[in-house]
Amino acid sequence: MDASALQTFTSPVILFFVLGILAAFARSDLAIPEAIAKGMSLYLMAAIGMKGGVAVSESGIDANVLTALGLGIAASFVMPFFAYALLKGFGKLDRLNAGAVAAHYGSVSVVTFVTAVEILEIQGKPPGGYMVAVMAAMETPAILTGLMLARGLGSKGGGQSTGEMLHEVFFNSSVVLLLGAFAIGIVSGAQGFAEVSPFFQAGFKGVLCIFLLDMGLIAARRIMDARAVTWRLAAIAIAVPLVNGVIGTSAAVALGLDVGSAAALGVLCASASYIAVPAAMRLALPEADPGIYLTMSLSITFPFNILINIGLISALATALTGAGAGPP
Amino acid sequence: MDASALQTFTSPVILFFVLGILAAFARSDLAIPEAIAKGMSLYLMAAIGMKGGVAVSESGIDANVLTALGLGIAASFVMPFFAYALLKGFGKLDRLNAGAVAAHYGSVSVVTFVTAVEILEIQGKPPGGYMVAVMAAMETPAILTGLMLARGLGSKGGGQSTGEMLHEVFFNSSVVLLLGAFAIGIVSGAQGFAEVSPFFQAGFKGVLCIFLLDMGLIAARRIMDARAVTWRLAAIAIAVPLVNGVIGTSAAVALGLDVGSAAALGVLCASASYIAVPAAMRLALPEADPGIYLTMSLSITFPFNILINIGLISALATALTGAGAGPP
Amino acid sequence: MDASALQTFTSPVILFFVLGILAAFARSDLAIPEAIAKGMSLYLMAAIGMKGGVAVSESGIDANVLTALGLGIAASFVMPFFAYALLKGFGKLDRLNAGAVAAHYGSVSVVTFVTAVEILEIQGKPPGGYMVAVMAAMETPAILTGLMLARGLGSKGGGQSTGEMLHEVFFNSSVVLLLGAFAIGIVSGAQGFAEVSPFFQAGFKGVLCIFLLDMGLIAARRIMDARAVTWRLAAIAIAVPLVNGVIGTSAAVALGLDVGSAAALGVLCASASYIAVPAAMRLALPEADPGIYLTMSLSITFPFNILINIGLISALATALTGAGAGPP
Amino acid sequence: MIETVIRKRIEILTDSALVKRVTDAIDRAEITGWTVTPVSSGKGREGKWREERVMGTDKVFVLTIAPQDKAMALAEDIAPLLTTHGFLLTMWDVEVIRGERF
Amino acid sequence: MIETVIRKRIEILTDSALVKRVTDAIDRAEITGWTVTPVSSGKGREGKWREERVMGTDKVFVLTIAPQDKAMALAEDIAPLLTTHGFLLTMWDVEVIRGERF
Amino acid sequence: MIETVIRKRIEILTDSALVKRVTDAIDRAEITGWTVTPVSSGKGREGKWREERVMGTDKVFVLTIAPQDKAMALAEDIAPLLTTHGFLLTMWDVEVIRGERF
Ligand SMILES: Nc1ncnc2c1ncn2[C@@H]1O[C@H](COP(=O)(O)O)[C@@H](O)[C@H]1O
Ligand SMILES: Nc1ncnc2c1ncn2[C@@H]1O[C@H](COP(=O)(O)O)[C@@H](O)[C@H]1O
Ligand SMILES: Nc1ncnc2c1ncn2[C@@H]1O[C@H](COP(=O)(O)O)[C@@H](O)[C@H]1O
Ligand code: NA
Ligand code: NA
Ligand code: NA
Repeated sequence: MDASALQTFTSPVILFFVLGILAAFARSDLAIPEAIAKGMSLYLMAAIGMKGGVAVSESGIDANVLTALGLGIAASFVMPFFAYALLKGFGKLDRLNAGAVAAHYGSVSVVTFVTAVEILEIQGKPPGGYMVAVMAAMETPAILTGLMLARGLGSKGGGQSTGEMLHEVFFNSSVVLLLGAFAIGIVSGAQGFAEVSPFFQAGFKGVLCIFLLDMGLIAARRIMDARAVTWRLAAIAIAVPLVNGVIGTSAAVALGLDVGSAAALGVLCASASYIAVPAAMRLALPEADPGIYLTMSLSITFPFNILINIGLISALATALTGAGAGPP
Repeated sequence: MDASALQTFTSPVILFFVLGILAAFARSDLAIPEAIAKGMSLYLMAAIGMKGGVAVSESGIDANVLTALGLGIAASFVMPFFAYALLKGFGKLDRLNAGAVAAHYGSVSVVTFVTAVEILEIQGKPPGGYMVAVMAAMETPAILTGLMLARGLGSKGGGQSTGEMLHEVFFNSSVVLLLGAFAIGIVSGAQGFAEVSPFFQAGFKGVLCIFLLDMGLIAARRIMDARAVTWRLAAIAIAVPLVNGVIGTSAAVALGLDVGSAAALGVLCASASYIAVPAAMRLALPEADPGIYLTMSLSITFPFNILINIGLISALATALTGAGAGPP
Repeated sequence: MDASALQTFTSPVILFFVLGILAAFARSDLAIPEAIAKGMSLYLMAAIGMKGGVAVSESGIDANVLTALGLGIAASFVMPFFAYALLKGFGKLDRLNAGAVAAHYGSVSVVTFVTAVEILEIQGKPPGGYMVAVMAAMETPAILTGLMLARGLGSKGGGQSTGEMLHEVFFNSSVVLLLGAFAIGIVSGAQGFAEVSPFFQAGFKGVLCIFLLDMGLIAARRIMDARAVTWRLAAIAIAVPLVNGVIGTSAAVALGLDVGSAAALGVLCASASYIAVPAAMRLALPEADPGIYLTMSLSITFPFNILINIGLISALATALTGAGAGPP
Repeated sequence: MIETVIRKRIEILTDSALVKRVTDAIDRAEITGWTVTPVSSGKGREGKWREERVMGTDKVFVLTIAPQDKAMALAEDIAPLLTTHGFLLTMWDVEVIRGERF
Repeated sequence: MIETVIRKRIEILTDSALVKRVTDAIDRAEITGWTVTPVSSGKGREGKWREERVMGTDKVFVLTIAPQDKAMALAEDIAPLLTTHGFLLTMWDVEVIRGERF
Repeated sequence: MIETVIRKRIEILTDSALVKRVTDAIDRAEITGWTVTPVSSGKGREGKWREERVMGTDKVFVLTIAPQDKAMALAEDIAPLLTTHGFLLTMWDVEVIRGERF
């Protein structure tokens, strides 16, 4: 890793995350009000969605966009199988919990993506704006695969009807807000965005700092209370993002994406959902244990991705594309 | 309507409102925490109040200001009579509910005004800063007329004492914050405002986007739950803002206001309160049905004004003043 | 006092505070949601901490920093003795309450400090960035002195164990956030801060306006409900900040601090905690009456400092250093 | 063993704008105190409501612990409000510790 | 003296994402209304939770006042959810004023 | 018909900074869980308070469902805090479904 990796660790965004983790471990009472945290998460999604839409309105839609979309959706469908096998075999989880956890690893984490974009931009490798749409498209397929794995094909379990379930999944607030803001970005374009950019653009990194402070607090507190997560599961929570990240990045480079977009796709593959999917699992697989899937995705994979894996994936993408040679 | 009307529909401010409406109709669970929504509404009032005050500190107070103030106050007192007649006759409401609804249409909606100012500024017809004071002055008179109509002169009904009522009305939070911030704008002037303008000015349109997203969600959800509103009432909720808008704009042009201010006064006349007046009605006319007055003002009149009527009023003001000819 | 004192009263920051006080006295229902207020207070601490850290990363650490730190810590330890004597003698409080109140006056108010920095910057006398660290260091010692005075040496009272208590005090959220953000500012430096300065820097004064609006409302409402505070205690709540401010400023000038830093240290000495210390007292001295200590520190001393004492201290520092002669 | 006494716990669902009328009634009944807790949403004869803090038509619970006689006096006092404003009042017996405070 | 009648007060602790299932059950039982109140944190067999609004796994209380028979019908109806989703249901008798509403 | 059992419901009004002491006591009493709900404002012998989250002197309710004996053990255990810190404790009998959990 080069100087830019170190630069990551002097970025306030990452440092506030570390501060949150340390404060929680020191048992400080520091806490962000829930309403504020929720508001910040909506803000981040609206802002990233709009920025992506504006970028696409500038660049237009080309073959790369479709490649990335197809790759992302396919990955989201397929990745849970690999995770499921690991979770049942090495992780010793039952079918139900293995399926629930697998869904998380096939889906994506918005905040991990947003943080990766910040880091990639600092490193001079900004991903394409269309990656936001790829992210939104990757949220859902993994949920379907995970449910199928958990319940077996055909059976319905104690949860809700499939129609209700699909509605939940396609109209859940993060998908609606991401895609809605993305569409707004496309329609209003750079000119329309200019009006609101002091809010959505200029404030973005600062809000991300405070939001990551909160996520650091929550992730660390959860692991301090955790009981359900064995060392085997902890190892999986590191191994899966590593492997998924390598596969995602390599496939993206092979299919011709630029270095930033390939890294972003790698990060999406590596990231695990801790917002949309847990909520969907409570509805569809209430018997699965949130103590397992939330702790793995939020308290282990999320910090691992933020602090280490994004840097690794970025370096990998650079190496594979040979992009590191040029000026940033 | 010209290109500028279309431009309105590519503005993120309007598009986020539409997104909110669509998300609610799609039964998405998207929701802004109440504390955040309340905070944004306070922010918008503080910001619009200050901006108005700063503008007045620059321009000074002239005859136009007094004309607009007088016209606004008179309109707020008188408009409920027209609405009341329509609501009792065509709308078939009883006296109590007709009076309560009429009060809403005589009073004003801060967010409609704020959105109109944004649109008028995009169209190159900014209203005078003093219009904020006109808005604040128009909030209250209609409440008195509406109560009188609902209860009949003299009788007091089951509500609170008139003194308590008047206190509520004159010191309700939006009047206090609008006029307070207006006064602060006047005292601190452009120089003082410069210190805080990154917060109050630069962030304004972005906050308005998110706030309108929320209003779209709330307005659409309310109409989906609505039972008390007949098609007759729905028709009135469109007709009254149309008529009030035309009358207000024409009177303002006739009395010599500039195109932007005349349009703004028309919008104030057309707008219906859904913050200050509902709260006052719960106190003073608890027997009136919020299902009627909130649904009409918030779910029908408000979107109609935002999406259509502001554009019509702006075009009317331009036509009447002949301002459209010159460069914006 | 010169023109700059008047300038203070045309600053929106101060005017919003006055608006809050007036609105509360007029019994308006204006109120900021608690979650928003809490969020703003965290924002202000993160921002002031970071700004201080960045300033120190530029200027480095010299003898002045150590002088100021030493002076601040000593003052925080010692000041409660003076306040305690006054509170027991003239104020007629019992030992328990006198100790609890004294702790507040030895500790500091973050918002008073932040407001003072804004005013000093307007007046062209910015304090050194390291003063943030001094502030954080001054929060705690006074709590220890106050407890000792209240309980007598050795005894433990009905509260918690001393270990638990010390943990609370050193890891309370404001200390952690201030020092954490300070450290982040040092590590990320001016370059790292540039990324997030639109959020932490540009928005700062505006947030401070709304926060002070809220503090004005809360301070005035509390005094309207107050019963436990006699005129003697009210007099002490004015006298102590006056005296502490003069002593603190003089000592700082004598020890060679620049005019801005000396004034800031004076303000820290003059200010009384109403966040960290009340919370600590509820834990450690639950029998003490919050009606006394919160009303004194929040409703009397805080407004007195904001509206009058900061101006006096600034003038004193200028006079003592002879800094007023040169260009700001 | 610790001693408990029986008191009435009264909970009143009210518009947040009208809290003061309820707490004034509690004060008039010479009850020692009250506590307000937030409410998110609801449904009644007048349909659903939610997220109405912006509109100022949101609701809260006011709860108070009082001896039987004061509780009845309070209920009597605010009964008219129940009818005009659609408040909801429930009350039941609870055991409290340190009953002398109530 | 003011007249009161006895009704059941039922409080159900549920995931906020599942509120609609509970209120649908209340509607099915033909109870006149319900009220939702917020919850901050908790601990159960599955460990502690708090500040989970961002994750959408937070909880709320749904409370409803109903006559005995409808209350039991409701309890019967949502008993399966109690088991699968770990809801908490408590109910007790309360006095209400204007009992004809419930 | 569905089966219910009788348990005690205990609600304790406490400073939010002191929640941990209350929940520690609940854990000591070997009760299976607890739930914390927010409080907005109140009035007691020490006057009114509200909007004190910034000052960190705000309050919350801690509620727990427990069998009679554990409930009494808990009440016994935290009685001293009630006196020193002005907590409020009420408890009453409720019917619960799936009583084996508590
Ligand atoms: N009779 C009561 N009913 C309900 N809540 C009460 C009552 N008395 C006191 N409280 C609550 O307990 C808190 C502390 O009471 P105190 O210790 O008397 O100041 C008050 O702020 C109220 O929130
Ligand atoms: N049976 C009920 N159980 C619980 N809450 C109710 C019930 N009926 C009404 N409410 C609450 O009281 C409010 C006003 O009811 P209403 O006056 O019937 O519209 C509703 O919005 C609910 O929050
Ligand atoms: N004994 C109890 N008393 C009060 N609340 C409880 C109790 N047990 C569980 N809870 C609440 O119910 C939630 C789910 O419990 P569980 O299904 O046991 O994990 C917990 O997070 C608590 O909020
Ligand atoms: Na993934
Ligand atoms: Na109007
Ligand atoms: Na001090």
